[in-house]
Amino acid sequence: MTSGILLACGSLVSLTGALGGAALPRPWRVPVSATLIATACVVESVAAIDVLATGQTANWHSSQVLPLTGASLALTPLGAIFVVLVALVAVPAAIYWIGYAPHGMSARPTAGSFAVFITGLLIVPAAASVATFMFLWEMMALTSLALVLTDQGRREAARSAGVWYGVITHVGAAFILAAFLILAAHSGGQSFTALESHARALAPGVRATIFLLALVGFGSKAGVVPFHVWLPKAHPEAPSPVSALMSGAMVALGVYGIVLFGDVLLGGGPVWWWLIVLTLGAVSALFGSLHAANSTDLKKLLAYSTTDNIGLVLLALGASGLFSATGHARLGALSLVAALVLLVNHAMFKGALFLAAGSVQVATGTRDLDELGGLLRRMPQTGALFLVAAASICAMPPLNGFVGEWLLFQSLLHGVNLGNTAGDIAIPVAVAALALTAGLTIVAFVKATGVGFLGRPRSPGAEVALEVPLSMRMSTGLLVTMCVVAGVAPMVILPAVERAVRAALPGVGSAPLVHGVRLQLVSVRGVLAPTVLAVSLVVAVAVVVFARRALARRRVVRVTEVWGCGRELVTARMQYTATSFAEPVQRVFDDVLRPVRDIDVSHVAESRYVIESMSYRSHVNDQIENALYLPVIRAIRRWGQFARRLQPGSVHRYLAYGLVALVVTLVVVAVLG
Amino acid sequence: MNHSAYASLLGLGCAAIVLCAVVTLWRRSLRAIVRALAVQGVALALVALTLGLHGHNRGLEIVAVLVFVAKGVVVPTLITRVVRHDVASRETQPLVNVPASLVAAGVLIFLAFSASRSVSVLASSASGRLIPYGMAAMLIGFFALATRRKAVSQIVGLLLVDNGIALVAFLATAGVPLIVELGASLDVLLIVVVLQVLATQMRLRLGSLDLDQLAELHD
Amino acid sequence: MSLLTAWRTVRGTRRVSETLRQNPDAVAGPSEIVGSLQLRHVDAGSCNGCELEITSAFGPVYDTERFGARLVASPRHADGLIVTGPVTHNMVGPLRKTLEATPRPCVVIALGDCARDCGVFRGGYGVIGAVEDVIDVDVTIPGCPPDPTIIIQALRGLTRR
Amino acid sequence: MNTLLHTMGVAGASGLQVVLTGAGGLVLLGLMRKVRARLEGRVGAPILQPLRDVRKLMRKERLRPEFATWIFPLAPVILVATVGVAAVMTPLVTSRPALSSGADLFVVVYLLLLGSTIIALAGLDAGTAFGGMGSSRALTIGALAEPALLVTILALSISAHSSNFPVIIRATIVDPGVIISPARLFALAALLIVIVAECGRLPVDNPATHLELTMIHEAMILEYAGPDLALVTLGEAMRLALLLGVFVNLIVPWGIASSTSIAAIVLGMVVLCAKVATVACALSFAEVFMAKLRLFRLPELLAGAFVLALLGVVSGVVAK
Repeated sequence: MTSGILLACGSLVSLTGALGGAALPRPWRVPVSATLIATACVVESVAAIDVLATGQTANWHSSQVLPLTGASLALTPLGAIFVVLVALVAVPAAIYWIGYAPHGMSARPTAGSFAVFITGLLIVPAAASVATFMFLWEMMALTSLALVLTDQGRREAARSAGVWYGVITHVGAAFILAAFLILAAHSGGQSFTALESHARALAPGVRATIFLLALVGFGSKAGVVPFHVWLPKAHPEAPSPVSALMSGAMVALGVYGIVLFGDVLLGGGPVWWWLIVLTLGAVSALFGSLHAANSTDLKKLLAYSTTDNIGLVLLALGASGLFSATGHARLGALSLVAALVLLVNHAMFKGALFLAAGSVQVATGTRDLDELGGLLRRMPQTGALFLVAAASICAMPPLNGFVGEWLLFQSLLHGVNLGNTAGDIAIPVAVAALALTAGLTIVAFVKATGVGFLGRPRSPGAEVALEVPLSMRMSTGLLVTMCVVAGVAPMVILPAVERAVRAALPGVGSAPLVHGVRLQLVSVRGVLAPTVLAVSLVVAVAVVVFARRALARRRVVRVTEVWGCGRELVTARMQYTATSFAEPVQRVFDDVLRPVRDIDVSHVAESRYVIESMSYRSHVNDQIENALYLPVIRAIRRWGQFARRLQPGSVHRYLAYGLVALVVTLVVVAVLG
Repeated sequence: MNHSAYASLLGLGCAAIVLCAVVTLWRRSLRAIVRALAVQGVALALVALTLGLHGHNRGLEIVAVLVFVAKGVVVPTLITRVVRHDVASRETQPLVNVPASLVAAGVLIFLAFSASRSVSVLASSASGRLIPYGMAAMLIGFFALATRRKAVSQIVGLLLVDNGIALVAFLATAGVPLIVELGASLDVLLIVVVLQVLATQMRLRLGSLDLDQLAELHD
Repeated sequence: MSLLTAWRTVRGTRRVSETLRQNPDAVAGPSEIVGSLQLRHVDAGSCNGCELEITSAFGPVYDTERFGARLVASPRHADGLIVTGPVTHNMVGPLRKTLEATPRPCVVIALGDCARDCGVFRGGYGVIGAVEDVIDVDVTIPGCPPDPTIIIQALRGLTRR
Repeated sequence: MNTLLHTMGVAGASGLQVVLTGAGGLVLLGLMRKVRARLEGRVGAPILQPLRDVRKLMRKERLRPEFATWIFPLAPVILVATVGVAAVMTPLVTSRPALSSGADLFVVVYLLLLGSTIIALAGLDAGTAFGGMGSSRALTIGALAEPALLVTILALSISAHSSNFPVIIRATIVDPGVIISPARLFALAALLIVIVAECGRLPVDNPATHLELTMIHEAMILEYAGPDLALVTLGEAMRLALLLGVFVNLIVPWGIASSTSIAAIVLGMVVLCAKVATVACALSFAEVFMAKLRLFRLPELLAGAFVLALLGVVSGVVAK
């Protein structure tokens, strides 16, 4: 009960933050608002942690808040883990905001929307009825849309991103609503408990329809291929704290929706549902990582990598459903644990990466990797934080990304040869997809770190970059610290995740893994000792450093020019750029990426053997956008042209339409009557 | 021959057959491809011999010898002759490039294994469980047939299909009647001879063995 | 069958390296490089005669590698420079830069008459001077071009093998 | 007292493994060069030459390129440290080394990956063209080798129901028939190709090349000098030795010490050295007949390895 009150209090505080944001004068607006948001997050997480600790659902109902239906909230352990996840990103994002606000995020509408957006994110996982859920979902969607459009006055790209995001998110919401409505129509109630109790008795066809509608709806929010197109447009254009929240938290809520429908409301489904989920996951992971490896815009790279990470989560989710459907509940639970751990990890490192990318943008005025370079010396702290977060997303031990991928790999490994033909094909393919994704992610993030932060500055902006304000560094540091802690000591988060999984899959029985200092899987052989691994790595590094120092005869390190084969002039332009770095990958995957390459050679007037200038451009377009969305857009445009002819602005024509309509109606009545 | 040695030999033989099929997609040099085919013929003979020895089936042992002579020696030698005269004896530009072919081969292997799973699980014998290998070799042969340009690679593809079918037959029924196998082998031999003649003609007229050039013959 | 041909060739090739018995006189050099000497070659304006001899000194017949000396790709990996030819105007800077890029201790070997005293190019319009005029030289190998055995003698003197 | 002895034995064996991969790895490099030289008709450098090279490099001056950051000196340390930790936990000399309960093949692979990734990052640190070129190529190859590698691990762990390396080794010793099963053979073939790719041996990369434009690994470390270069060389040699050790223990696991007695460990060491040396000689022998593949032919090689690994998985599933 207390958690229920906390839940309500949290939202109240958060909404106050929104009001504060809108009302207060400029110097006070952001700090007060951010503090209130952070407080709300802490209050909500306390409620969520209470739920996770006791396993008791926290309820709160009010008929005063939403007209007609009333609002009802119920925080289950599954929802609670998502509340914690949101809070993990929202608190740093709010702190970051304090430093970031002068760069175009201090206007009243923006500040207000930001607070409402976070409120929406925090409470969506607690929604316990269709009306409440859809209301909060839309609140979250609309405010995030407003935030994406923050820069629309100055940048054409932001406007276009807003249109893409707005359309896809609302079509997605329509799918979700349809799924809910079908379910509610068959259940005779709109609370989730009512839906849940009636859903199992439905005909398989209806259940499948509901699941597929929900999958499309929530998949579009989660940025799953082929609904990912808004991510690489909206995430880069949104202000960085918003990108961090959208990518770390909002996208995760899309996955929450799929788990909610697939595992909780519908209570699992046949194998083919989960094969679809798994396939979508594998395709998203590969597609996202491939495009991330080929992006030169830092935030676009991060956005594509979100598609990649969510792909891995869906891979785990699909495997989980597959195992549960074939009667391996324990293994199914393990995969779901892997999915949630991947998701929580993603919130941490992707949040940190987006915040650090925002700092880079603030400091240099650009996000284009081909114009960055040398930032680790200009911005040592932000650079180091980005480096650690990047290592984490590359699943480097002993950071948190590694634990997630290990869990996923183990669950897949033990899922081979369960006797289901489809599963036997799916699992090795999933492992291959996981591996190639991991490799391409490393390419993408070594590129981002190496080209962006190492080497020499490639533009004047990067040359004069200065370290960002403390609040921005601190908040990024907070997330990076979480990455390290969750990697070295995953037992900090695993019990909570496990509680959530057992609540979502009540048939599991005992826990799928034992988590002490060693992470031990139950009923299958698999052990990981992350803490020991971390300690031994640190010891080994210390030993090697000591050995190098002890054995070396000459202690002084001489600083020299870089070796350029004796050239007199070695400039920053001779470095590899992000484009050239990705070129081998681009060539290997030529058939998938279909890059557009232009070479312009202009000769001097006197002779065509002497070249005056040469320019080379290469651009990778999103082939799914080209093949799937552009035809639709073109068709809509044609239809629009047609509709325009119906609207000439002549009063007579409109009256004639009315007359025709009346006549047709009468004819119909006459014929039928 | 004790049972575990028999099972291992059989498994290795089948694995070698699939491996050779993969190698034909992997390599570009036609000589290497033909060599892989020869090894595959020998492996097929080995499988037949193992089955024959284990089941005390004299007919199968004779078939093994015949397979060895026909598929391991005669056919590869004939094809090698064609290759030797071809100046550019490389499969330079297959319709599907090599990495993609290999990934496709992986998919086909999976398909073969899952499609014949129902069959092979039912056949509880050591040999019955290996049927998927034969299917895989056959499918890869078909793929080679569909995507390779050179006449020689086409012949090899056809022979891969034939070897795959032969393997399935050996494993499924522990031996086709001798006469059927002889007939099939003769057919194949005939095809090879005809193709060799055709290839020689093609080279004389067109100067290469690229099948795409045949498309230009219509005028 | 190309593999088989290759194998036959390999089998047909017995040891081709010449036996060099005579022990060299030690040359004064840093103690670090005893037994292991990596060299970066700098062509400061040579006619390529010396390059041919260097190539054959490190080739199979003379096989300097057995005495611990090896050519490397980067001066960062090197313990010494082999400089050939008189130093031309364009190569003064690169030569100095190469020396600077090499970690100490570093020996500089001026190889050939041109590197020693400009040889036939003395007084040429593009020539600055001998190697010694640009950087400090530790070892000089005379000859136009020097015989591989002489090169090996000098290098063995440094590695003391 | 007994447990103390046991712990000391385990620690000693693990320490021995690290020393073996370190010193042994360098000797291995020397051996491979020697075999190659002999086949080319040369006398070749002494087998101990790499040891001498590293000793000399340790005594030389340390250089730091003008624009390099702390990543540059840190990367070689991390390379050696990760391979060292991997060498502690991998069963090479003894089947139960320290930390072996967590010695997942996945963990070993990712430890090695951490080392190679940070070297690739360091390649970009100095801001030269060659460094970027090398790390871009190395990572592309690494990314393409990854699917083959993980699917190989999958294939190897099917028969033992675990990806824990000591468990796999022990299962293999109990049931040696696994070794000549198609699943294991396919997996080993794939693993060999991946090892060749990861260690930059022919035909993937030519470790002896002097031409910058054809370099992969060498280009990344073109800026390293002195003790840092010594560490890089050591780390690479250790990685080669470790991976070959893993490989030979999967083919012929016999001889590996299953107790902590000194005799068993010494025997394990001798047998391991013999096995690795044999495989290294064979590899080096094969290399003489090979030319380096063009960079854009490498996907073919690695896709082939991937198909082999997949064949390993399906064969493993069929065999059940």
